[in-house]
Amino acid sequence: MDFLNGILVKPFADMAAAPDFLLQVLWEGLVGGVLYALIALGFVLIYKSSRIFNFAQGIMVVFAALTLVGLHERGVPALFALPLTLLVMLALAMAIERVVLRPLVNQPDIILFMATIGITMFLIGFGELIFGGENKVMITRELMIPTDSFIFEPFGGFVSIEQKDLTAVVGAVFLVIGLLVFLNKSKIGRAIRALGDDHQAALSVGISLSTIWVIVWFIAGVIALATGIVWGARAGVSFALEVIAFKALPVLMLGGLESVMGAIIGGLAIGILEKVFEIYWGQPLLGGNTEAWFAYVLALLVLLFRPQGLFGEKIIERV
Amino acid sequence: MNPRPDHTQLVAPEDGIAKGDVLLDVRNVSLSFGGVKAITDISLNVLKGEIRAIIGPNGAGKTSMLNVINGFYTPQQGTIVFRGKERRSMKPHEAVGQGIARTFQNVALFKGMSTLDNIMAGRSVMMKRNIGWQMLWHGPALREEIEHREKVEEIIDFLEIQHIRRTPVGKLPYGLQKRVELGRALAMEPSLLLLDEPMAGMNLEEKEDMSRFIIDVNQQRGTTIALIEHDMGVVMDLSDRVVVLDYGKKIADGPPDEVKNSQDVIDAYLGVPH
Amino acid sequence: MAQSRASTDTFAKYLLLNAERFRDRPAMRFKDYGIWQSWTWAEQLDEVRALALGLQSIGLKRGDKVAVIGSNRPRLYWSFAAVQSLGAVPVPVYADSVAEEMAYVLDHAEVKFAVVEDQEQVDKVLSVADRVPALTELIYDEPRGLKDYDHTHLHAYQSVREAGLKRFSEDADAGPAWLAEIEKGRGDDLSVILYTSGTTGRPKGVMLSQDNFVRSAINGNAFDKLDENETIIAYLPLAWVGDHLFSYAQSYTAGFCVACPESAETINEDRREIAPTYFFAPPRVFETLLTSIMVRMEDAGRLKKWMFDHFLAHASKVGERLLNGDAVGAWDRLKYAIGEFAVYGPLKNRMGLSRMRVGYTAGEAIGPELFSFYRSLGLNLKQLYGQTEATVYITAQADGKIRPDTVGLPSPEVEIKIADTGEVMYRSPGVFVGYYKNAEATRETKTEDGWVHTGDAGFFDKDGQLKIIDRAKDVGKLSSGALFAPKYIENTLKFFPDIKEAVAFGHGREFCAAFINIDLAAVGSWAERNNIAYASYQELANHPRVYETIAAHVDEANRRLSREPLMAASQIKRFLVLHKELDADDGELTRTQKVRRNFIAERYGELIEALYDGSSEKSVETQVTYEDGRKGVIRATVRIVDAKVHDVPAEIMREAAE
Amino acid sequence: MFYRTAGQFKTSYQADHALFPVRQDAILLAVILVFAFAVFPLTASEFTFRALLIPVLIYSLAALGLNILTGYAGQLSLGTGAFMGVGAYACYKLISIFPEMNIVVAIALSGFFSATVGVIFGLPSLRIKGFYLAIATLAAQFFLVWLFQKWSWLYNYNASGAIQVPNINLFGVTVAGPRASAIVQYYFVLSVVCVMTVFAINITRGRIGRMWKAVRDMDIAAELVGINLMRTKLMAFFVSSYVVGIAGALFVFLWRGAAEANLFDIPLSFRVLFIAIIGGLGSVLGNFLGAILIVALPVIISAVPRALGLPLDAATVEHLNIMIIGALIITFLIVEPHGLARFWAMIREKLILWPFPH
Amino acid sequence: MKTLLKTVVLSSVLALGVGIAVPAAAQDDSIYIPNLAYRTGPFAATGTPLMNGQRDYITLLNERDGGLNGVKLQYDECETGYNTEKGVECYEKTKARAVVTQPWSTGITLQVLPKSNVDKIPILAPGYGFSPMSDGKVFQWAYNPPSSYWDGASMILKHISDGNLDSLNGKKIALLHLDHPYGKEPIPLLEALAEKHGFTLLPIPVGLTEMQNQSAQWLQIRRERPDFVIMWGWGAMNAGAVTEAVKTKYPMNQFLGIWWSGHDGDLKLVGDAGKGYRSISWSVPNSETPLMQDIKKHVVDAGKSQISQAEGEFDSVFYQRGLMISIILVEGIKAAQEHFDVRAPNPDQLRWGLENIKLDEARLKELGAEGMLVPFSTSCADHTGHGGGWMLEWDGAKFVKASDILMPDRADIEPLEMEKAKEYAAANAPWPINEECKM
Repeated sequence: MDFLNGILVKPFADMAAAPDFLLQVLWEGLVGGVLYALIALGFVLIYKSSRIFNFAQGIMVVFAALTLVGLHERGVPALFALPLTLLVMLALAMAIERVVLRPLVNQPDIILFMATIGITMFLIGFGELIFGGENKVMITRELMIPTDSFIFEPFGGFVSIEQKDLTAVVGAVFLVIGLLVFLNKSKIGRAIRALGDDHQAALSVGISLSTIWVIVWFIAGVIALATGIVWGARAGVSFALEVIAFKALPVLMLGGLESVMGAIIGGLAIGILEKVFEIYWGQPLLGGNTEAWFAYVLALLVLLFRPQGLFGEKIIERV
Repeated sequence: MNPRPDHTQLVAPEDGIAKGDVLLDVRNVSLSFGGVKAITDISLNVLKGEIRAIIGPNGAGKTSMLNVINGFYTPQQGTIVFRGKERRSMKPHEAVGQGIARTFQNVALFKGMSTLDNIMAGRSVMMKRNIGWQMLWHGPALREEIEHREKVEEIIDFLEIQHIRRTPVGKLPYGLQKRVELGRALAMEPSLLLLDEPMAGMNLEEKEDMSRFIIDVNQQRGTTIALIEHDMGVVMDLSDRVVVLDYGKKIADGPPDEVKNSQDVIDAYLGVPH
Repeated sequence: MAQSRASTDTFAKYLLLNAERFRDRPAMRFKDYGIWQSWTWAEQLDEVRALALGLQSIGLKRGDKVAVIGSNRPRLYWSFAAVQSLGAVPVPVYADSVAEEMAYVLDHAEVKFAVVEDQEQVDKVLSVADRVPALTELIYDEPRGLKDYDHTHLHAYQSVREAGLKRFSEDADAGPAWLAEIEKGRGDDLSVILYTSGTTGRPKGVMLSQDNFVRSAINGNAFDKLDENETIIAYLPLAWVGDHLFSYAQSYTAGFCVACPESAETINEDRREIAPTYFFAPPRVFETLLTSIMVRMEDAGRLKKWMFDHFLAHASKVGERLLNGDAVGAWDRLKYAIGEFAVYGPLKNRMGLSRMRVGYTAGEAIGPELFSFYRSLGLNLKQLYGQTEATVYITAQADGKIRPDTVGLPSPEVEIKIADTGEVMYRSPGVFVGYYKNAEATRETKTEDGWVHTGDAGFFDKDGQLKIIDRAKDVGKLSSGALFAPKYIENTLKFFPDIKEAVAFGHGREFCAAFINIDLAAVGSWAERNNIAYASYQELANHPRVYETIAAHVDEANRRLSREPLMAASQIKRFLVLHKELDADDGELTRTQKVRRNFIAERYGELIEALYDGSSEKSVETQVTYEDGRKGVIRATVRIVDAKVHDVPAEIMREAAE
Repeated sequence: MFYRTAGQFKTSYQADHALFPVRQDAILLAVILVFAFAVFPLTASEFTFRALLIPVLIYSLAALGLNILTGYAGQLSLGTGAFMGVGAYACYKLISIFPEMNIVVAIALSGFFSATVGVIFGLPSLRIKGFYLAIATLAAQFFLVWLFQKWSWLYNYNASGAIQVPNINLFGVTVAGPRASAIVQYYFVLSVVCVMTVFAINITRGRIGRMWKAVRDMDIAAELVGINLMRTKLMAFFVSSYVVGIAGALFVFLWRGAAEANLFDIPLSFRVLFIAIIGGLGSVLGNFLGAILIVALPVIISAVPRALGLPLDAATVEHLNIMIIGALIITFLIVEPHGLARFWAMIREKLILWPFPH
Repeated sequence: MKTLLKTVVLSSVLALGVGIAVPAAAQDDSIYIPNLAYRTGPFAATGTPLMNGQRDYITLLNERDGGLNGVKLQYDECETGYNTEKGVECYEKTKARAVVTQPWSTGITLQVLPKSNVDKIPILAPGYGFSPMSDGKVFQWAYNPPSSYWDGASMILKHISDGNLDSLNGKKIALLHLDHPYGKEPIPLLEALAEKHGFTLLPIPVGLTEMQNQSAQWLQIRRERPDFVIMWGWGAMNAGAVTEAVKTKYPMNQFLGIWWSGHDGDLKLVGDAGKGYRSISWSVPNSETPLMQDIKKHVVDAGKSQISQAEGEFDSVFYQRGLMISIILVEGIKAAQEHFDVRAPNPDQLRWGLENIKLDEARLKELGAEGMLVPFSTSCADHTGHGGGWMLEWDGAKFVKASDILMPDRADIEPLEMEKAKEYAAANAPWPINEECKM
């Protein structure tokens, strides 16, 4: 009875008892979700355009953030470092296209996936070699990201909203809108979207496959940089950041590998749900740390009922 | 040293149906996919020992018909009586257990495996030795493996594909792949063999070879065959009876000559609008 | 069943003997159903007995002729023994002969039974059955497709065999009666009738006795020390005397194992699996092998190609000397050993000749370079000179006394003399009984005292080895009076892998000229590498760059001819590349793939004239027969090219003068 | 060149179905086994045993297990590490509860635990395919590792949360625990790996192996030749997880001696996956080649700069090492995506065809 | 294909070369000191300054004094990346020549600890490892001076309760710890103390993958409102925790950490907001001491150090603690040299040396490191020394000493140590006990 009570009643009673805390939990979940969504977005873009499950998205986040901070450390002013980092990401995209993608075109998915793990390892080694392995501070102030926090005091408690988190959310929204506009309105964007369905159709737009890949990987790099700045502002920049790539995978499962909207909604949903679950069920009942698997188990359960994910297209088997 | 086996084992299994009796009876079957009607109220039967053709223009519902017969699709209406047993739905692998084997329009071989293994895979159902014996590769498991290998070698010999025995099927030309696929279906020792466009995409010579094999299978092994074919000419020479489908409806059924002269059939093939 | 060796004078008796002395040793292997199905001598005896009793029960009698048609399969070999055991005579017939030829042979031999391989042969025999009045029963091995045939006179081998087995098990007398039937056999009984294709006229049926084969086989075994441990692969036509001797007679007398390949396409693979210890092939086979080796090596990487060429060069330097047991320096030996590891061994392995102890080439003269090539790899390849009428053996090269340009010493028990006309004549225990139903021809060939005309011109050299120049009737003279030996010239040309066949002309002419057939495999591969597009054999043959290549070969051939005092005069002055492949179906080659020179001369008369009238091209129309028997016509404009003639090198002039 | 196949022919299906139809393969294997059983033990240092030989063998076994699932049955899994963990913890609990239990029995039994867990997490494979399934297996990965941490019964409520292997004797010889000598452990691992490998080869080349490959190559067609997809896939999960579980038990008991939950986390899974892929999916040999490359090569590479006298500090070497391994993986994938086993097959083919290029 | 072939050939050649290259034989005129260091991976940030410190002290001795009593010290790092597997590999690789093992991770320590009796190489784990290692009779080969984790926990509790643990009755203390053997290390003691003194212990684990995203943990802290948060954090976790604490507005003066959670780099992330955060430490940075001046002169300015000067690493707690760790080791070696009168003591002799370290204030002064390290001495029964520690406080820019030397409540700890040591010995039977030690 206690057990059932613990599962079914107490958590909700707790929520009702401290609504300000619930709000804080939801906000934390939302911010986490935005980051997941951003990483998942990078995955989706690359998957759509080249059928590559880009495991390196995680390290790209680290690499982008490190480059930014590293450049700044070496005396480059923040506002120069930012475009310079973008250039580095472009170079990285081109290098990956040339060295990895082109030779591996038409290989099975699993091979490409492994290759991106190879890229991950290479970038870890390379990044540590150049920037060193120690923790770095994101140049939040230099990038003119506000660091204060807003304190609201509803329901007699308080909800603290950090301005940099708010910036992250707003920034992410703009990024996503920009991306959607780009994908839907521009020629290249349409080509990228078409690429997922049919290589020929995409080629008919008149842009070579290599160019599209470079562009897509570059966009993924831009997203990675944005993620890196936001995340780095929260917890510093280090290679431990790389593991957040794993957080994006269940988001993809949930949202469907090819759906931009799926990535965003999936990301937010997982961010909020896992936080709520951890706080109200995980910590009291299961000893905590349920965030490690919650998203996966949730996604797995969803997949059992919708094997193509929430937003994926239904696959009809034919003989 | 083992004395050389002979061809005497190449016969269809006994299924309790006398030659010329109804082996398969499809009764008033309808099938639709989300509102699109693929098959509308079709009845047809296949007699034991005959070569039965199902023909029709593209999109006539031929393949759907085959898929219904071997359980891949479950029809919304109608029943299927096979070897006297009535059923509405079953899993494809159960259909195999009952003695229905088939080939596919677009070759569906196991690309990573050799010809030999592909045909051996067709006998998976008949092999029973458990994993314990398999692990040891001795005694019953080895005996069983060899026993089935002998059967498979007969099929290889029968289809004249000895020279590609060890070749991964992915590397074979299309015509040979089709032959291997036929071999795999034969390995299942079916009572009823369904062939989905066995000659699609073949050149004249390959078509002739395939026709020969189909006739030989029918005559020597006594296997009942139901085949779908787009190419009218081949079908007319090959089959005992032909049923013609168009837009999911049956428009003719009978011996080749009769069907050939049916006005509906001529219209359907010429594309007269309905 | 005990048989003393002395009284074993027929193969049926050898079968009984072997079933006892080699009971569990393999007698026959056949690649079928993916593995080498094998039979021991004891099992082979069971099989033969079953078939014999079965044949007997459908009416086979002593003295009947039985046609055997098909490829090399155990059951057909067994039918030889089964038929002979009953005192009947097998008549092997070339399986690829067209219905017309077959009708003639079957009718001429008055065959009563025919044992054939499969539906194809059944159809062929049935189609001519009305022209073969004696034929009553037809037995087939492969039942495929024959189910619905009328089986009144058609029998499945399997059912005949089963009938025989049944008789043997049910009728206690059948076995002994069969043994008694065997006992009746005598050495001078007819063993087989072999129809020789002949370069002209109708085939003649060479009658050979049991003695002919038994003694030739025993002599051959002794000469090459063959015993029951050998393995041979049977792949040459059953109707050819060589196969009958090697795969049947020698196997029965020595007790060794015969392996039958799965099919003609898999022969190379099968040979590699079996790795025969005793191997026989006409030069053409060796030539094809060499060509395919060279063609495949063309695609090798630079380093590997260099290594390959380097070691082959070394082999040609010392290989033969090593094989002949001559003294060779230690460094050369070491290098050869390395070569053996890196090149020769693997090469022999790929050819399936790793275990070859004795190998023969015969049927026609082999090019010296070709011959040396194989010997230099360490293969004990030898030349044999023989004929159907002699039950093969006339001369053979003994181990260690090998010279590429001679065919060796007289075989055991063979006497040889050179007639005044230069023609080689012989007398031996293998000399045939006569031509079947052709006493006149017998008289023409065989003298009263048993000497047989070979029809070949030749001479003994100072070592007593026989040297064959050409067919006696083909050796001619140029108008200058110089010797013209067309085959010699052709062989010189055929050394080049690009040249598959050559026909030389020059008798009574001022100079020598030649037709050349390119080798599609070799030239085609070369063309591919050089981005030369071609749609047909004809187009390729006529391609200017192909002509350039061939011209270079002809030039080199001339250089070689110029070094031979006797041949220097017959260097090729003009040549052309034929627009079609010479083909047995068109009658241009014999069934054993020898050039039918006269026929070709007739057929391509216009081209020959063009060779000599100085024109640079000539349009011709040629009739061809397709595989299915249809006829067609091909038209082509053939270009004729001049070749360079070399002076005789000075030192040879001097030598010749000495 | 070394492969001279002339004269090797088969007169029965038994011979044709032999493990090594080509004699030279058998000889090569014999040579390798002689090295493994006699030469290495005589020459290897303790470091070689513990840092190279034993881990290579154990990783090979783990990759073999994964390969059964991914390479043969076509079900991609990223959760191998966790299944190894199940084997290891199961073995630990068995030894704790029944201290008298023979270690061989304990290891063999612990495989059944991982197999059962494998089947449970394999159930989604009936509905989920390809990458979705791969990610689904990550659920197993994260959930199980979390469980290893939280369920203190698993580690006997040890304060550190780690499991520690006690000294275990087998027939009077200490085979596990701190007192076990490297050579004994090596022989133990080698024997287990050899036996498991033989079993795996036999299963994969027989009926079950064909069914797996059929499901892998085209599951619809497999179903239509009468193969029960559910049973076949679950059987693959069972066998695979069994082997992986054994590898996990060996990993902790015969090599590491102690383990904490994090050990079985995703990097281990990826490592095993790398071995299987670089080695070659659908091949038994590949697992060993892959393990040599992925496990042993880094150890060797990291020793190179010092051996060459390059003045690089350990961290730089490690950074370079990671880069090199990453680059090597990409290179191998580009040059031979089918793995080292295919590469060897090509070399073997070349040697058989030698001197011909094709 | 060709490329692959070349790769394979190249790597085999390399492999062969490595196999041939025999490690230089141990020489009498040098002492080989391997260090299982980590300058890579997620913990590199905290590892690097420590390793730099250790390295630089050895360099100083070699440069300034020409070694130790005339014997060169050969310092060698083997990179582990804080990965237990790599650590064991390093251990195996170095143990043939090593006189000491410095495992540098509680995980690796636990792995090599059971082997110590077999391989007979002393393990030196200053301020980390398994707290019961303090019992020298059971753990003959393991040393964790000058204070164990349990000492640390005890000192923190003493500090926050102003010396009276009973005053914590009814309070709630959260232990925010890395979910790793290291992080779990203080739990047994804290649980025992909680029971004894009536406070509530709330362990909050942080998974390795969550180090940088501790919002769930800090939401829990916010909900539970513990009176104190004690942190057993490492690497990126420290920075994450401090950031979250600031965000959650958790009072910094109720937030304390173990010595590994007192890294300048972590606190710099929050700067002023972290003011008031305290960390117990058995070492204090003091860049003005003669030792530091020597280091600066002989090592740093001579360009022989790897520290990055821009970040103020020289003045940091961790760098200078690294130096102290090497001092402890060198003192042990020196003791062995003098006692056995050998130039290069073997592992067994060093074991004696490490049991007989006497780092009192006088000796520290002699070394020019007065006040940088708590004075302590070891014995055969006491492998820790239990020198206590200072409380350091973050003043917004650096850590400053905020207390006198605190001493742990040994009476609470010792029985537990004995018990756990006994359990350990039982679980790893046969496990030899040092019967000779009569203390």
